[in-house]
Amino acid sequence: MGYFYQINFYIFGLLAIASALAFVTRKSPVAAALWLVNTMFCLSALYIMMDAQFIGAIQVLVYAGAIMVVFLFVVMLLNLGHPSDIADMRGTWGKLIAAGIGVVLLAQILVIQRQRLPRIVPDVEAPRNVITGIAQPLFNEYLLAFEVTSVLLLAAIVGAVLLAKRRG
Amino acid sequence: MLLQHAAAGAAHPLSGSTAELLWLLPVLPLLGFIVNGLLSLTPAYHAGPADPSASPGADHFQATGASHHEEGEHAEADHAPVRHRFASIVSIVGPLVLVLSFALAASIFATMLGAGEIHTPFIQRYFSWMPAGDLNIEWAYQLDQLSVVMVLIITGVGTLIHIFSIGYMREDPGYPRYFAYLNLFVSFMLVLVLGASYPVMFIGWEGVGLCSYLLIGFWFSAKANADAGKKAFIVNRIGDFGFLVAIFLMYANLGALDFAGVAERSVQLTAGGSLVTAICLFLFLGCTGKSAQIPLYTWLPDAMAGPTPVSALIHAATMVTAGVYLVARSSFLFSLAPVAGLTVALIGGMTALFAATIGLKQWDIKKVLAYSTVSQLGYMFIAVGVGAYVAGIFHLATHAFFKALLFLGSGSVIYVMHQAYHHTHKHDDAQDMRNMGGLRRFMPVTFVLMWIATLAIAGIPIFAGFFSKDEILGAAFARAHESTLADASLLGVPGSAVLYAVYAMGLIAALLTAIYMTRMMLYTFHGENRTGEAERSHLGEAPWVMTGPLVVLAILSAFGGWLNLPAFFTDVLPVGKTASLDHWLEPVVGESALRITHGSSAHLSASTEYLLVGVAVAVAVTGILIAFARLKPSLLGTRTPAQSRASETGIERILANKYYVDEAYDAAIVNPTVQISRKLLWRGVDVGLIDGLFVNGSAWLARGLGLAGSWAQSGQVGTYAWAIVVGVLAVLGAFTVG
Amino acid sequence: MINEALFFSAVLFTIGVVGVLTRRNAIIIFMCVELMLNAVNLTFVAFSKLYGAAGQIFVIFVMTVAAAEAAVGLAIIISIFRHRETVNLQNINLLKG
Amino acid sequence: MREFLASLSYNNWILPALLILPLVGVAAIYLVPAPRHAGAATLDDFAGHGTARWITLVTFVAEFVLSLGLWWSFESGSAGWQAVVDRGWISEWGARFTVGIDGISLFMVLLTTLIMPLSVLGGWTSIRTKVRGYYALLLVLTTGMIGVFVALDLLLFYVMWEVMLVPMYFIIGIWGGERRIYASLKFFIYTMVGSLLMLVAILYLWTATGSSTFNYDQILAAASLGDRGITVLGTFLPASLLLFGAFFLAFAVKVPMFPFHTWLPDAHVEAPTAGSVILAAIMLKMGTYGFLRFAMPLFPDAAMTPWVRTTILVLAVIGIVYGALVAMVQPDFKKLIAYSSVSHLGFVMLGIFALTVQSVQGSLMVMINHGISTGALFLLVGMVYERRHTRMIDSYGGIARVMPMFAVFLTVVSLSSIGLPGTNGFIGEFLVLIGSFPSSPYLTIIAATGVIFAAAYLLWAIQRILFNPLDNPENKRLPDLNRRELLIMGVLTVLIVWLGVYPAPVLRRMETSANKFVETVERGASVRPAPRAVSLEGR
Repeated sequence: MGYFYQINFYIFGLLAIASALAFVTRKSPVAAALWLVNTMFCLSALYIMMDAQFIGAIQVLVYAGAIMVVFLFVVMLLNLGHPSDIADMRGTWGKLIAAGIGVVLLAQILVIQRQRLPRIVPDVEAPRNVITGIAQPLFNEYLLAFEVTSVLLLAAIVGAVLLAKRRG
Repeated sequence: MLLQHAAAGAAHPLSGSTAELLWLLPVLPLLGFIVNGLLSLTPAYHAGPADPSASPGADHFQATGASHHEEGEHAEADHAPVRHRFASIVSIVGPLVLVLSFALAASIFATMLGAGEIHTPFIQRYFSWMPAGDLNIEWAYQLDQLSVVMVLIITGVGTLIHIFSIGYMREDPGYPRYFAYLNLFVSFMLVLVLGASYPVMFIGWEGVGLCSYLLIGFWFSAKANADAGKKAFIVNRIGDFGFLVAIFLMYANLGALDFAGVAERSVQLTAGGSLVTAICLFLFLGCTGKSAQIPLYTWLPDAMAGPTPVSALIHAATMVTAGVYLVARSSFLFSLAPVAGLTVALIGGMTALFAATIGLKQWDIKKVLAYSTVSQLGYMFIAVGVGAYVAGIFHLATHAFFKALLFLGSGSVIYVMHQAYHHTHKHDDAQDMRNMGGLRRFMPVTFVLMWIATLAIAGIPIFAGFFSKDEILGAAFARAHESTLADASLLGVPGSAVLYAVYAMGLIAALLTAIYMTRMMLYTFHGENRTGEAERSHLGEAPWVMTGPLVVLAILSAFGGWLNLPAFFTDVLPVGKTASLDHWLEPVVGESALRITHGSSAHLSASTEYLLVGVAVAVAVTGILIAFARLKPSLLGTRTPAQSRASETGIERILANKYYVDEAYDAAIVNPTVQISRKLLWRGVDVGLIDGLFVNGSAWLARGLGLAGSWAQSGQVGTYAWAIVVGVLAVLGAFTVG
Repeated sequence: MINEALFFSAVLFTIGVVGVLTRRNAIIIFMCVELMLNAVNLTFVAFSKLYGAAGQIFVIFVMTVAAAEAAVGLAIIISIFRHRETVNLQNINLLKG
Repeated sequence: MREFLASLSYNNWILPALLILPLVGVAAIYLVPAPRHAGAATLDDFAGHGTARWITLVTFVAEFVLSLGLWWSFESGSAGWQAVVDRGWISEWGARFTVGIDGISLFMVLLTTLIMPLSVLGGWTSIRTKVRGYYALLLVLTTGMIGVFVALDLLLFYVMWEVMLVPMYFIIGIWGGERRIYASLKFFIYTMVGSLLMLVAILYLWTATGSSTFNYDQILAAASLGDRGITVLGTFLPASLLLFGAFFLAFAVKVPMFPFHTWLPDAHVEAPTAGSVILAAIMLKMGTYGFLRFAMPLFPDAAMTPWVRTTILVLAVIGIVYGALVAMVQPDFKKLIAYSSVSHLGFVMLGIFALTVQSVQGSLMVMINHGISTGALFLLVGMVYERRHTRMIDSYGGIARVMPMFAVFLTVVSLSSIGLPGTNGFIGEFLVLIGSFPSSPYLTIIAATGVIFAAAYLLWAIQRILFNPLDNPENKRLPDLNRRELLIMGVLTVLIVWLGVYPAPVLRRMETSANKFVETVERGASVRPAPRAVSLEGR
């Protein structure tokens, strides 16, 4: 791969983490949402760099585009924009513990990664036809899963409508 | 298997004679007890209301009427001198029952004399008391030479004391209750003496302990008397514990509990072996409890809290001698255990000396006599310890005579003093010698009789005490020379050395006895009278019903020596048969006595015997002279008891306070047990450990867990998130470690 | 390449967890969950480079589930909001045992 | 007398009759219309209690008279069960209603039927509230207790064990003293924990016999559990040891043995007079009876393993000395008697585990005598409590002068309790000690010191009550015993003296069963019979 590739990958990775950090620390939900969208864009860039172009596209379309929009929509609807009066964050004591747990979690995952993974074989150039690589298995082995997700989505929609409907 | 027939009952020379009525001996006093008991209880019982929880205050205030039934307890109001309604009936029933028993005993004795040589005990079996597997204890009485001697003493002295009590206890509201207890005591004592096996003897043993408890605490509304009674019972109970363990040892190893069976099987035991010594030592522990020897004697001086005739009967003549009888009765065991014999003799000697020293400095007339009894009992145990069983029984008999006389004499003195104080409403102690003095002029008869007894106990020749005490000292000296005891050794000290020491202690004790007895006589009868002007007019001789028995006892203690005249005496003064008691008791204890003196009857050479007698007489006489010389009753003047106590110093104060033994026992044993059981056992273990920790502790634990559980379901979604994350960490942790 | 991706996803995931634990606002917690899901998707994609396209298919499924979940979650939040005037988790304890 | 009973075929209906009669009494109480006094708000308050009281008394007296027949109809020679009645009960499980008596349970039944009327008479005027419920509970309690003593079917035994437990819980809980709730709860949980373990053991035994029967004899025959067992922490625990442990716990709580005894003082102090009399006189014997009937014959090898036996013996001796010492310092007279019961029951346990004929007979005698003398002591405390409403020893003093009859009986009963020869107490203790001496000499000597402590604490107590100066004004006007109380104490004193002087008929009747018990346990445990010739230092 090119050296150029390597640099880009790092840039986008660090950007993603920075925006995630920003997202977590924002007081107002809207700012948080926007930072999350930014994180998702960086992720889609990473996907594309890892030859998952379709997933990168979908990430932007579905995730950033659809789900985050719904979030923003709800925030606006319930005009939660202004930072709420009660300190949204838990006391310093809570944060310290959470940070501690985070560090421990991170350490564990890294330790697991190092043990489990076989040595990474050098990157092999992926075949160009990107979509067929995904479509083929999607509609052969995983057809049933595909259908199930559609049913799931239907249920979610009906649920959401019912729940959010104003009582009679 | 247990109680074989010693001799075929039918063929026994005594069967068919009045001896068949053996069972009547204890039953007669028992009847007396029941009749007197009912007489004392029925007038006092007023049935309470049907519903007792109604307000107390019903008009049942018990003014008068003493009452008692069986071992019950009741008292009159503050011994107000009022004669009990049924006093006259009781004073007939009580002594009559004793007289009948005595008559029966005398007739049995006569038949035994007439029946010539009797070598086997006459055993009467009535019913099976405890049939349990192969142990079958029968309620059986055994009549042989030893028990008939004891029965005669008990019923004889008992009758005299009953007659004396009629006078002494005349005005006591608890009169029927007193006679009921006294009769019950004699009944139990007879069971003790007649019992054919150790358990039946044990019934009598604890029964007399019970009666002494009841009689010591007779005037129980005073805490001191009740305490004295309780102390006597508990100390006796410690002794009985020893007796019980001895019984268990015998049964576990010999399989028999009756005297005949144990005697027959004791042959299998190795002489001097640890088993037979253990049995004898435990038996002796029982004796120390009952006969007030060194470790367990503290109850006897306190027992003087009871009425004086009680002290005379129980704490001088009969009960306290039960220990000596027990050792004599189990002579076949003691002769096999020289070490035990040495211990008995040693403790006897030490007690004799120890008690005599305390007796020197006592001011209460009954306390002096109490310590004198402890001391004389020490002599008896020297005798039976060294194996001279006959000497022991002989001294027991003579001691019963003169000690009963001394006690009853002091009883008359106290009675007269009490009457005098009563007239003048003066509340001085009627028993304190410092308030007496010069009673010679007021009570001449009692004075003379008391001197006879004092000479007897001091051991002045021709009086009973001289013969019996000299025989004991002679026996101890002879056995120090050569006997199985001399060969054995006690705690490394050779037997002969121990016995010489015992002889020495006996001699010194004899000296002290002479001193304190004369001291008592001097302070009570000689010098001028210290009771006080007003009372003097009321001092006089006690009524004849009291002095009568004294006279009889005086005759007995004067000529008691005739029972067992030593050989050297009859050569000089051929008065009667020599050593008649020896021949009489030979079939019972002869064989074991010989076993101790290697088969030869240990006769000292005539010269040493004369030397010993001379020394003994010299000691007695010097004792009396010392007392006359040093103690001047006039010195006392009219000082009140409290003043003179302060003036004693050093050794005198220690003696007066009885070497502080009681206080030592309390501090060392009684208080620690009470404190430990209160603080450590009850509070600590029971309430604290078991209740606190386990029972309530587990309850607290359950509640705590419940609480923790409820905290988890707080409804806060946040807490659930925490829980999940912690769970994840745990799982991942397992991975990273795994 | 793959190692860095995995590292990034680990960090993102941790940030998501910390977010969930610290924030009180229901919607923000939802977003954090979304972030965690994205982190997982990143891992899937990283592995799909090694073991073939199955990873990416899985990502698609994850996304659908995320979408459904977001929809239903937000509906709940709306109904709670209408009832309690707040989305602050602190004082919503209907689940109290 | 025996032919007359045979003519009535007495043996095959008496035991069920004894069980059912009390229940008939309960029915009678609630059916017979009590006279409605004007003032009586409800039937249960004081005014209406007359009929319930009398019905209960009549039932109990009838029960006692009926059970007296057992005394003559019992052949002391035969070792097997007598008066056996065997009916179907729950056929699916193979549980049958089999009842029968032998030398051991005969006296327990007689003791129960004797004590019940006396305790009702004792508490004649002390129960004022919810009277009908109280007497109904007493009747059910009797069925439970007699059931426990006569049951030969393990399930029936367990059911009766629970039937006996519940009424006593209510009696203490409702009519008790101040801390009654705590006391009754503690009593119930203590016994419950033990008995649940026992239930598990019974069920295991049931499976061991192919889940076919609960019958005592069949289980006894099949009780060879062989090598079954589980290894725990590396050590192999044979099943019989675990089962014995379960039974031991259930009965040790009831005895009560040393560490499990703390419920007794509370239960006794808080129970009403009749309650504590029954608790002391009969219910404590359940534990020791359980050992004699179930724990030891069923698992002889477990019971006789050296370390098990020595621990139990040591616990028993600790119980004797500890009970006596702690009793000495109790300010409350009822607690003193409760701790003295711990001491007496220690003797029983010592006798049972010493395993000689004399010691087992001794234990049975102590069980009977303790029932009589401690029952009498509690009745006396009840009587004086009704007059002065306090149980503290120090608030009395010198009352012998105002209550002569009470003083007489208290002294007689105390002497019987400390085991004076000539009273019943001595027979039991003497036999236990002389019986257990060969097998464990040192322990027996320590146990014998218990005799001294017994004298110490009881004499000290009765001195502080009866003898010391009569200075407390309230004591001055205490009325003496009335006719009713005189009757009760008269009966008990006669028993005390009779059993003390002539216990032979009682001892002969229990001899064969004691023999059988010792043989079954020794054969089962293949332990050498207690060494005959032993002495402190050997020959």
